[in-house]
Amino acid sequence: MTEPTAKQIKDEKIYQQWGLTDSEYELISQKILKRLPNYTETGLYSVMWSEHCSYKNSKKVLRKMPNKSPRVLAGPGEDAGILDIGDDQAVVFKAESHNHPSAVEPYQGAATGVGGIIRDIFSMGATPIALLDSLKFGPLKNGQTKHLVNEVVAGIGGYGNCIGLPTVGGEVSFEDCYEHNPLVNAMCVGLLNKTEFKHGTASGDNNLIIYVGAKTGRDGIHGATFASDEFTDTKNKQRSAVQVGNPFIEKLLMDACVEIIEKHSEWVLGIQDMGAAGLVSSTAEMASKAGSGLVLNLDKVPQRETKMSAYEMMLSESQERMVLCIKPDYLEEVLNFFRDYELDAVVIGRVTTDGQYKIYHQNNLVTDIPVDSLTEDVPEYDRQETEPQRMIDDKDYRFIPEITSLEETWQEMLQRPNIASKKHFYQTYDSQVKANTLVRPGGDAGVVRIRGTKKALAMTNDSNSKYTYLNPFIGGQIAVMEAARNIVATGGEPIGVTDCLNFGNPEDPEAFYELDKSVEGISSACELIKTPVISGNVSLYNEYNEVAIYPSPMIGMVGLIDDIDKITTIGFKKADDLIYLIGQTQDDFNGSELQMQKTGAIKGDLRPLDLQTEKFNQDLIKTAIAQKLIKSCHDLSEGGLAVALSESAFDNQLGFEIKTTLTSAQMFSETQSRFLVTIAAEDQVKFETLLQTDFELLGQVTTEPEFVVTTTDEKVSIDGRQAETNWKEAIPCLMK
Amino acid sequence: MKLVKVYVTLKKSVLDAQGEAIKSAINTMGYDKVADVHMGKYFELSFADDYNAMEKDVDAICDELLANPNIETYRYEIAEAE
Amino acid sequence: MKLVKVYVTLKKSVLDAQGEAIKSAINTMGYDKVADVHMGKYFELSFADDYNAMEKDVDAICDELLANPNIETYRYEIAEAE
Amino acid sequence: MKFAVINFPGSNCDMDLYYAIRDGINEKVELVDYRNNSLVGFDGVLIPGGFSYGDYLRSGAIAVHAPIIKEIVRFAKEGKIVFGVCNGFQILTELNLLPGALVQNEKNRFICDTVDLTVVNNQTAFTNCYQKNENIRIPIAHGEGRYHCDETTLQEMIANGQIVFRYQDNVNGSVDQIAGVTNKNGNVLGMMPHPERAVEDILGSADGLKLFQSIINYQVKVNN
Ligand SMILES: Nc1ncnc2c1ncn2[C@@H]1O[C@H](COP(=O)(O)OP(=O)(O)O)[C@@H](O)[C@H]1O
Ligand SMILES: [Mg+2]
Repeated sequence: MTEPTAKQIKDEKIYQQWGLTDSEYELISQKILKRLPNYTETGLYSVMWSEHCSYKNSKKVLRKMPNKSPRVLAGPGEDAGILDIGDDQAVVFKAESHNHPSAVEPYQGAATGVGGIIRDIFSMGATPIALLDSLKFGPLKNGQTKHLVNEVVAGIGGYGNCIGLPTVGGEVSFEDCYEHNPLVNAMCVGLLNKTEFKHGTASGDNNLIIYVGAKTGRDGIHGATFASDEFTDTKNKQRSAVQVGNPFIEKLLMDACVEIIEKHSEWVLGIQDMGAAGLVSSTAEMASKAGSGLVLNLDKVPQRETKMSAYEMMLSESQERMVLCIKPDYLEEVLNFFRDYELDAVVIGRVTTDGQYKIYHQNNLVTDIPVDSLTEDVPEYDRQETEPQRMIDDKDYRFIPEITSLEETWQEMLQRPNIASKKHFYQTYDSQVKANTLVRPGGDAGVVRIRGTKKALAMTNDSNSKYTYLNPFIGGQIAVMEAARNIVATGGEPIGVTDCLNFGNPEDPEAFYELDKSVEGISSACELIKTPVISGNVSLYNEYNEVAIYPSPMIGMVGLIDDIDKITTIGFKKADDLIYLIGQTQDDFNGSELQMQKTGAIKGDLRPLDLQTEKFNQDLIKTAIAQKLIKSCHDLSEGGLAVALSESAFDNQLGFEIKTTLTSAQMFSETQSRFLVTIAAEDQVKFETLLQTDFELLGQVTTEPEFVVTTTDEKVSIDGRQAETNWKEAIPCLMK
Repeated sequence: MKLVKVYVTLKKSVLDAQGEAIKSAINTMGYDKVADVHMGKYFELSFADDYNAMEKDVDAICDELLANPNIETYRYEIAEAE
Repeated sequence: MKLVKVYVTLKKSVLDAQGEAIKSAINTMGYDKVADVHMGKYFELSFADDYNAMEKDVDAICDELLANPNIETYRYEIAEAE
Repeated sequence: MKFAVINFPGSNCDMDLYYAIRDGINEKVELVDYRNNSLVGFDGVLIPGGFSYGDYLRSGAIAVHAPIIKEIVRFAKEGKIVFGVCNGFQILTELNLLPGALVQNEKNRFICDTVDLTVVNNQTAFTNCYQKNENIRIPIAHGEGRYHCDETTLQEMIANGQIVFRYQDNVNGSVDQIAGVTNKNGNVLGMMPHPERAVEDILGSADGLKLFQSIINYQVKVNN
């Protein structure tokens, strides 16, 4: 294979195939280098200046998000964000999307998504303690989708189970728009046993750059490169743009990296994982952050395949690899340390002071460019935005459902895939390994204790793209608040947020509007409850045949539980406990699951979210939990009160008898800011004096699994056992 | 009755994590002449009858289910079932 | 260079859960002529050189590692590597 | 009593076992690397769950070639306590220290849940603190946990009282609902469920604690 010359790249505009625009190429050749970049160099710019690495389309928007709080030790810009949780401990977390790889190779795409996010956590020196996953697919109608779902779920479980991290929460939802563009987002949470950490930097003249982990192959190299046959040999078909994971190696790498930072901090100056754009992005970012230069010798890079070009090695996204910057004095110690873990570790370069990024391959200098030009000189784009036409058209539309049989609708709603139990999926994930999981999937938030303390961490993944589709700003607010309610209902104090912003093409003004407004909504909600956004990830261009997915921001939130005694779960505990609905219910049916069920589509605007009420209700729940008044607590989300009541009853096979001022339809309204709680009957007076908000005493828990419900329209008695079967079996049945 | 034997292997460029682990185990056991190990999947599909479109169907089954063309290649043999 | 191809399959007495799952997936996809599916493992071992004891070694590697005689059987072919 | 918890590359429940011994029953315990070739000074060996060597090839298949294995075999032969959980069970069957094999779950999927087990035999080194036929709730988490053995072996095991735990609901399709078995001698136990994850009420169950207490109980009797 012969590489095209610099001149060919320019004349034939080969850079365009790699995603660089004419003006970007001009900027590189005329302003930055003042010469034509060669093949390898053009490749480096093309990946480093891609949206994925540079955030050139989204940076301006991302700046809107709050990222400060007294707890923040590290925010966006590092591999993951860090929050102080007291007692010299800190929590580290981040979420990552792997949408495109999962569409192409669902098992490996999902698995390497999990692998990648775990590396982001341990590269901060933190011990990973839990995983979460947020998945969106097309409806479970055809074999292809079921296969895709099976493989994605198997990939997530395969990686997490093997490496030995509990998956304690997540979400799965189904909408038409994801049929050809599934969303696979994974989140990892880690614990740092001190409040200092290693930045991903490479500084200090002559300090060494060490490569650790799996060998480099041709996997994951910018797919577009291989699309053009001219530059590849005849074995093109033998190549693959798909990364394959090896959780076994990652386990060794994880244990080694955590140990080296914990026990031998003085050896290591900086550490970073090789994620997207592998070797180039990790090393260039490390050098650029430190204001240093770098010399790399690619002949030293452990290689799995033969005859790899510099371009291929630099861009490879082979998994399970890390880069360290160390002092030469400790070289022997470091190499021996990794050898003991049976990991490849080699010196591949050193730090310089001239700010240049120099790469040698087979004794040729194949790259010589300013480091900062890869990371700092990327143009930032200010995209146009316009309000989507559907929002203008449907502004005044209000969906008012008619319920002819409460019982029938109730049973049907429990079977809707978006509402039905997701146990079929999450039971394939080990949720208990490490023996620290106190609340497993199935409730509001997952809870993992911090061994040796009274503390625990609550965590959740939330998104409702139906809402963001109808109104990106309000939908963004709701995503944050829903996450917060899940944390609060579990007994936690929300302390921070990570996100995955899954959107369409930013060059489409309507799609950009969705991104921008969603972020504004997220920001305003985070400001209010003081949860800084400390890390996150952007995935744009999610579309198929030019039809974009719903705007789908995913919120990952972590909460601190200062005393494990406060942990509250959704399940009703015993008969005669009193059931309360906290918060006011209105006719919120636009974007609801009921609207989907009745009309097969969603339509109309959302009612503004009353942030003050939201906060008031959350604070109320926190207070009541702190006063030990609450026996069970569940936030209301899709399917409204009817679904929340059912789920709370299923947990311990109990029933309930209630009488409400709501209509039958309102049982399914999705008004925000509400909670369902139970308390012991003797605490009634004490509890009600706390309640300076809208609330309704609905009735009480009963022993028999029977749901006796009186609305303003009718009185029904619903078979709880049947309801539970419907809810539990809906997904296994569809997956058959 | 026809028996179709399908072999699915990873493309050469794709990391064969299992193969690597098995190779190093074999070497540790003292068989140092083994230079390389690859692991793949092996399927036996029995078809009730022979029919015209059988080969076309096997191709489709391999493409859509047994192998992922992005990372794997496959080959098969058709034999008479005993 | 020799290439040894090893096939490991479950004994007939052991339920092949993967095979069954694959069969029902194939049937769901509309290929109803597929009556039975079995899944096994396929290995390619490359030996640096041919040598006298090679077959003995392959037997040992299969017995001790590649197959579990409690549940599996194996067979192999030795070919010249390209 | 002093326990060794063996750490293979890819083991991931080693610390869970370690804490169950140290904090659950307050006995001595140490992690032992798979490259060691001596277990001198230990009274019992525990093989943790996880994915040794990635569980590539077959669960537990590669681990049986590690240096420490010789010592585990010695322990088993000498009648000392050997206990394998999940991947540890798979390793013990691959080693033929326990009969049978563990294969892909019947439904072909990994299952994580908490299940009801029956203590079939409470006259063993591992179960003497339980009642006979006691119902205990213990977590499971495995993809290859379906116990398989031939009919003769099964009958032999039944006759010898080697079947120690049965699933009440056959979650993975095991022969005769088997969840855990001992060797003939009764000093080696393997089980798929994770008693080390059930040693505190806040974890959802403390029913696993008695298993570890039983070992101590037994050892005290042997020593006297
Ligand atoms: N993919 C998944 N992985 C792990 N847990 C999941 C997954 N999907 C759903 N769950 C769990 O199922 C429960 C219900 O999920 P969901 O309906 O999304 O909850 P909520 O409406 O409270 O956010 C939660 O405990 C959640 O963590
Ligand atoms: Mg909830």
